[in-house]
Amino acid sequence: FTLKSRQYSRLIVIITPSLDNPFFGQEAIAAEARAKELGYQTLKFSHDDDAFKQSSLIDNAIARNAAAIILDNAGADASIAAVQKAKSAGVPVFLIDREISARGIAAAQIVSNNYQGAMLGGLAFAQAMHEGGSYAELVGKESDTNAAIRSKGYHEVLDQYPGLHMVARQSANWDQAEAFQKTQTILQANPQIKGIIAGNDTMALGAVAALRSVGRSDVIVVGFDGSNDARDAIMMGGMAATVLQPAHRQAQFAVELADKQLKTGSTGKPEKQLMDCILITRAEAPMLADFGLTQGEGK
Amino acid sequence: MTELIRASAITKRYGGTLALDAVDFAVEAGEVHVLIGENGAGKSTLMRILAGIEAPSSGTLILDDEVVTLTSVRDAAAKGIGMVHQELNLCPNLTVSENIFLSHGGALPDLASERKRAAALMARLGRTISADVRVEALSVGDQQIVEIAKALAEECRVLIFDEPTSALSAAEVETLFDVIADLKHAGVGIIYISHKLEELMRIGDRISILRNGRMIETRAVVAASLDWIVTTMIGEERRIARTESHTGGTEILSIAGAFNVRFNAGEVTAIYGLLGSGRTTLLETLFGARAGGTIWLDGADLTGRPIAERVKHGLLFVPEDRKRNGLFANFTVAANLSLSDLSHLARWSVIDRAQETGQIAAMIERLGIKTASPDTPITALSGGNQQKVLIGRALMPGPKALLLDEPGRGVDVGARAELFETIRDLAAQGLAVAFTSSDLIEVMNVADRIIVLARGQISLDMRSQETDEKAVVAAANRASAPLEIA
Amino acid sequence: MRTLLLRYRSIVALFLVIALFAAIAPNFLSVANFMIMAKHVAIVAILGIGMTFVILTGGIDLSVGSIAGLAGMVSGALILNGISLIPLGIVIYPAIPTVILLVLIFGGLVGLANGVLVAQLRVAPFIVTLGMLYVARGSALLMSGGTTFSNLTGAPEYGNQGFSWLGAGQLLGIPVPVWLLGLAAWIAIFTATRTSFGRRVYAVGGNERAAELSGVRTDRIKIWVYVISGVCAALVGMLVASDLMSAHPASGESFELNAIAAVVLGGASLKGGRGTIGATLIGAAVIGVLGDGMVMVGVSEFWQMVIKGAVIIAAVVLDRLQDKFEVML
Amino acid sequence: MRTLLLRYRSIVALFLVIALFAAIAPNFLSVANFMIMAKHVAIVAILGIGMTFVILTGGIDLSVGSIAGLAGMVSGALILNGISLIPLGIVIYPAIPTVILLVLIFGGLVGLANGVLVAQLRVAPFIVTLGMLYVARGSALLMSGGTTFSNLTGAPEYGNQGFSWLGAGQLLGIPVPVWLLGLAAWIAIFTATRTSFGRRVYAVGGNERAAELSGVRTDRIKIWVYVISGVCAALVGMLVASDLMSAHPASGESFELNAIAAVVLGGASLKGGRGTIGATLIGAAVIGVLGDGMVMVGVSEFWQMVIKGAVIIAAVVLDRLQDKFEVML
Ligand SMILES: Nc1ncnc2c1ncn2[C@@H]1O[C@H](COP(=O)(O)OP(=O)(O)OP(=O)(O)O)[C@@H](O)[C@H]1O
Ligand SMILES: Nc1ncnc2c1ncn2[C@@H]1O[C@H](COP(=O)(O)OP(=O)(O)OP(=O)(O)O)[C@@H](O)[C@H]1O
Ligand SMILES: [Mg+2]
Ligand SMILES: [Mg+2]
Repeated sequence: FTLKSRQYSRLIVIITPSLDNPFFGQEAIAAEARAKELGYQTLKFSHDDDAFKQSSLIDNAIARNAAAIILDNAGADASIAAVQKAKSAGVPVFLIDREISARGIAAAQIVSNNYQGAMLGGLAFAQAMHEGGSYAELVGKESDTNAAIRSKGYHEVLDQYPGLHMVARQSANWDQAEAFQKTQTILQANPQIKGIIAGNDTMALGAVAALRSVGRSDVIVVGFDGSNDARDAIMMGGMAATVLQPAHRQAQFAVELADKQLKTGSTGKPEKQLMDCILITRAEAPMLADFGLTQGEGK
Repeated sequence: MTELIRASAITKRYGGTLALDAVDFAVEAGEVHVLIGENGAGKSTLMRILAGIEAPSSGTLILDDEVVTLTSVRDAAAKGIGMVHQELNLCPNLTVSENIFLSHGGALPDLASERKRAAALMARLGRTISADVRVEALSVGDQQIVEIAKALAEECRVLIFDEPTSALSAAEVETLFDVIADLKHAGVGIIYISHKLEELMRIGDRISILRNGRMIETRAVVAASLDWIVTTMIGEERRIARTESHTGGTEILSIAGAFNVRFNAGEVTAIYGLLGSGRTTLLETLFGARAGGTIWLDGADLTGRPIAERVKHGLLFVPEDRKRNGLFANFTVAANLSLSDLSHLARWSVIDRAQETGQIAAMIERLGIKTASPDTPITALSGGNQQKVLIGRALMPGPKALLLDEPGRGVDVGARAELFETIRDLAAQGLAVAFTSSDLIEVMNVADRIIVLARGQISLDMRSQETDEKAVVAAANRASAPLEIA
Repeated sequence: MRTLLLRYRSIVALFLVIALFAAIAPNFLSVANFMIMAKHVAIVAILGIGMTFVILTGGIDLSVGSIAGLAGMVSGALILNGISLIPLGIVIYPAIPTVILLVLIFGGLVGLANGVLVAQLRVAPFIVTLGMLYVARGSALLMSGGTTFSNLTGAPEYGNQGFSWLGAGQLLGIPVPVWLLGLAAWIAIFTATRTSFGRRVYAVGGNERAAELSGVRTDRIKIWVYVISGVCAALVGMLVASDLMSAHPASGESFELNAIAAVVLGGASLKGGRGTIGATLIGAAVIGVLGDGMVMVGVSEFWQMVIKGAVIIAAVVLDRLQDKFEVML
Repeated sequence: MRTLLLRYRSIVALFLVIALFAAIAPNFLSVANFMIMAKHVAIVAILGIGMTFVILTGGIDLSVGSIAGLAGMVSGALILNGISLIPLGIVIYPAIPTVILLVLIFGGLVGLANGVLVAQLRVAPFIVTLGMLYVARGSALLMSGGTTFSNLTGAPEYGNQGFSWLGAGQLLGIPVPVWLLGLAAWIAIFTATRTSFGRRVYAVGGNERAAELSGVRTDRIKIWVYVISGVCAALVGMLVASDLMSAHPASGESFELNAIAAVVLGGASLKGGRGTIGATLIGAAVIGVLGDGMVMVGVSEFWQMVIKGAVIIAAVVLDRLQDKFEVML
């Protein structure tokens, strides 16, 4: 009987890292909108990149008898136990944005290829720097998986250019104000830098503000995510490029797969699906809105 | 004479305790109205109501023939009522002058003139305390002077003194009495509370006696005798009788270095001296609360050992500032009593409750502590009974030597007689007891032996029957102290 | 009497919260959900027990969240990397009970450092533990360079399997963390109410100088309460790591605020000397149930924050109003 | 004399930190870098000034970071959306000076709520401001649904341009935030040392009961210190938003810890009654310079945390050792 009642559950729980970051906020909004269109109820929560909080949110989702969980997880390894728990309780989990390092547990993993995206960003950065000069790197919160992956992707490319020298590497914890202050200070120690590459757009925008505050317009800034604010900065020349993760599409796709699985018992797709990131420069910027490209990005 | 303020049928309840029961009390312009009663009689409670600190449960206050409600201390002060509190109420981190003028001045006080006025007040009270010194650096006695100065600065019409002299020396008491006489002439109505009967007889115009929250009688001081006061207060005569002095037994406690003294088993030693003469310093050094000196207790070298070890060896201490250094406001009477004895009451550090309850009941009985039950919060007891609890705590572990700093302070005559009887009994059981006191009669009557301190040094150390009041006072006032030992 | 009232208040709060969610959240009253909530409450409650001892002495321990995070990392390192005895060139993989013991000792040692700074060097507890908050968190991050220790399943050849039992296991149908909470609570209540140590903890919080003059070794008492708090934090760190089967250096962030809130909701005074373990447990239950209930009902993240803050304040305000009311009677 | 020594200690710490980084960080001693560090210090110091008043009364204000975040959002909303008078159907866009004034008043009102709860309802400051920390942060997130208010440049047609001057402007070659810090510091020092309000703040912290019995309206004093702290927090929130030209609801997180650390490094006692504004300023400088210096030298985030924690503890420990040493002399 319990199994039967679960079949009638129309609740989709959406869990993302934080709701105050535009990227994750958009992810949650997109998933919610699609789920509502398909006739589901939704609940949105954030785990603040805290695997334990994520685990207890999943507990709550199970207790609420959710039909499915859409999850942007809190760590490739730290999330396995929680996803397994949901699976054992009969609640399929659809991962978006980030993968986990185990197969066969999640119903689907629709993953942004952060590494590939970071290599795109790194390449654009190197070209804008004319393959030479010193630069600084602003890393995200270093205990977050994505901070490390993106940094690795950047360096995969940048370290191949003998002319590029990283003179400073600081974590700004994904935060704009912190990136602002740290950039100001880095500029004091290293006035010669020609570029700043940041792990997300929020930090990149902090760096842009810091550069503006000291009247430097010659420094190349590259970010990651593809937020609307980054788009505006690119169009105004403050930033050189960012990397779009197709958050919007990804989240909607996950909901569609969940719907299919609930109706037919299978998603009909392989578990893991990498979605490549897209480089956004001045040319692409006008088409960017809410983490999707208006052209060629149909629903 | 004009009546300044009258309390009419004032009743005050604290939960189940009836602290005041339909009390009538009044003070006239230019009189000193002394108020007396046993510990817990309700004196301080009545005064707190007159000074606007607490509201009565029922009854009225009449000020200048008008019924008033005092909503706060400020309200009372604005109507000319000031009070010197029984417990010291100063801000230790502020200077003397800042304390005195704390509630004065507009937004931008004139600091220079305040300092000048503070210095003048100190001079008037006969002390040379700098206006700029922080109160925390002053001795208890000096702090009491500041407390008095603070009340004088208010320029009140009614001034209440709740045991102002408990920490003052004889000379300072004299100066205070002069000040009171001045105020009296200026038409101020004064209410004066003390347990020192001689003081009351000297300065009082009228005397009122409270017993168990009820006003027993008010009469002119000239029509009152000491005997009458004592019997009215406590119902029967109980005064400290001079006892035969014992010769001490074996030496139990000794200190060498900063001070050189030995204390013997079975002997009561009184430590006398003027304000700031170093009595507290001596006791605290013995107890290890202050560094210095080589200390032996019953054959064990305790020099430099922590307090806890001294307690374990049977050396116990009752501090003079009971609110700050003695009481646990979060504990019941019972838990306050047993704290020093826990190591005996506990096996494998688990407390034997039956044993604890029994011993606590016995101690309450032995010291005659007035409490509704052992589980009453300590804060609900009167000052004197709180003091008894502290002494009880020190007695619980069965000490070899007991150091009492001003044990009689704030304790009424009857209780004090019991207290010192207890002290004598303890000595008779082989305990060495040393207590400090500023009361000469107490010292002469209770002690087997008297030590006098002057300016931080011992100026006299004799058996009590070998000396007399005159010699003791002379020793206490000695400028530089050549030792006088029998 | 006073104590009874205090407990009464937090129990009322707890029943109100439970009744509210039972009415509006589907499945809230199921046994399965209560088991889940009990596990979540256990985390807050175990930290709250250690915190109660600290707060009873008039101190505070801001470092428990960081210690929990660090302890989780240490347990992860012990399971994955073992202890390498460099001079001998061998690596020992301790069995899980040994790992647990070592980590508890480790937590106690960090607490000891807090305690010594507070008691011997007389640095304000707020400062010591604020500093330790940073030091422990930084150390946790340094241990792995910021990454997660994952797959703490152990290996049969090292004989160190079974770590998951601690956080995810069950005994007679009840989760192991709940058993551990029960055990910790029983020990703590006994210690606080029946032993001379407990009495002295209250004495130190009530009047430290008086306690000293009554022969209490206040230094030792103060050191011990931080040790207790450190051990509780280490236990919580392992419960979290075991439940997730991985140790993350950022885990335990802001746990200290929940633990303090639980103690205070229970009615303890931050000035020391007043409060009980039992009341803290109820305070922890209020926080845990409130958090889980709001999630189940679907209150938005932002409102959850506002409501949590308001409940913390409101509970204590109600307490004060009750006091005033009583005085008036 | 004692006060002198206290100041002396934090000044020594400051010079040590400066000397250290001057030796190892290139360009550290440049005027431009000092200007930037002064701006960073101003953030901590302005919060520290408000916090000093609160701590002098024996309280604490954990909500300043959240109030700063919320105030930034309010200023952003006022600039972007104006004030809509719904019944009249019109929207007013206040000029920047009015915006600043409104936000400062807003901060004061949040502080007032803290103060009333602390003073009138006698809830422990730690609890009140812990609750307010959540309430204010949740409200900041609710204001925008979690997103950032960006492009706070204002519009010429609304006459509300120039917000960037507050955080990024200069006057006589010195950044505006530094001028504001100077102004705030001067007012605060004058208030603390020369007015009866200041004296009563110290009295409340020294012995609240005595102050009360002396006729000081302790309630009012306590309310006012939280209002001051709220106003300081609002100013900081606007400085941050103005500097970035955008307001983020999560900004200001854990600012309260830096502010408290600054006050304590300055030598104030968390028990109240002891401490000076001047010393807090130096404490803030130590924290700011240490943070910037470590970034310039390139210390990793993890070590930065460990070092910051260790410095907080070490400074206070040194103070205690100095005390002991003095007593021995
Ligand atoms: N705040 C209080 N709560 C409960 N009971 C109180 C309180 N204050 C006083 N009492 C009780 O009221 C009675 C009168 O106390 P009060 O302090 O007025 O006595 P007192 O005459 O001043 O005694 P002492 O000479 O010892 O100072 C005592 O029984 C005391 O226990
Ligand atoms: N903490 C302190 N700081 C500075 N001076 C002190 C301190 N304690 C005591 N003194 C000074 O040492 C001297 C001896 O003080 P002590 O308290 O021992 O005297 P006392 O005879 O017990 O006086 P009292 O009647 O006040 O109890 C006094 O001059 C006092 O001012
Ligand atoms: Mg009295
Ligand atoms: Mg003395």
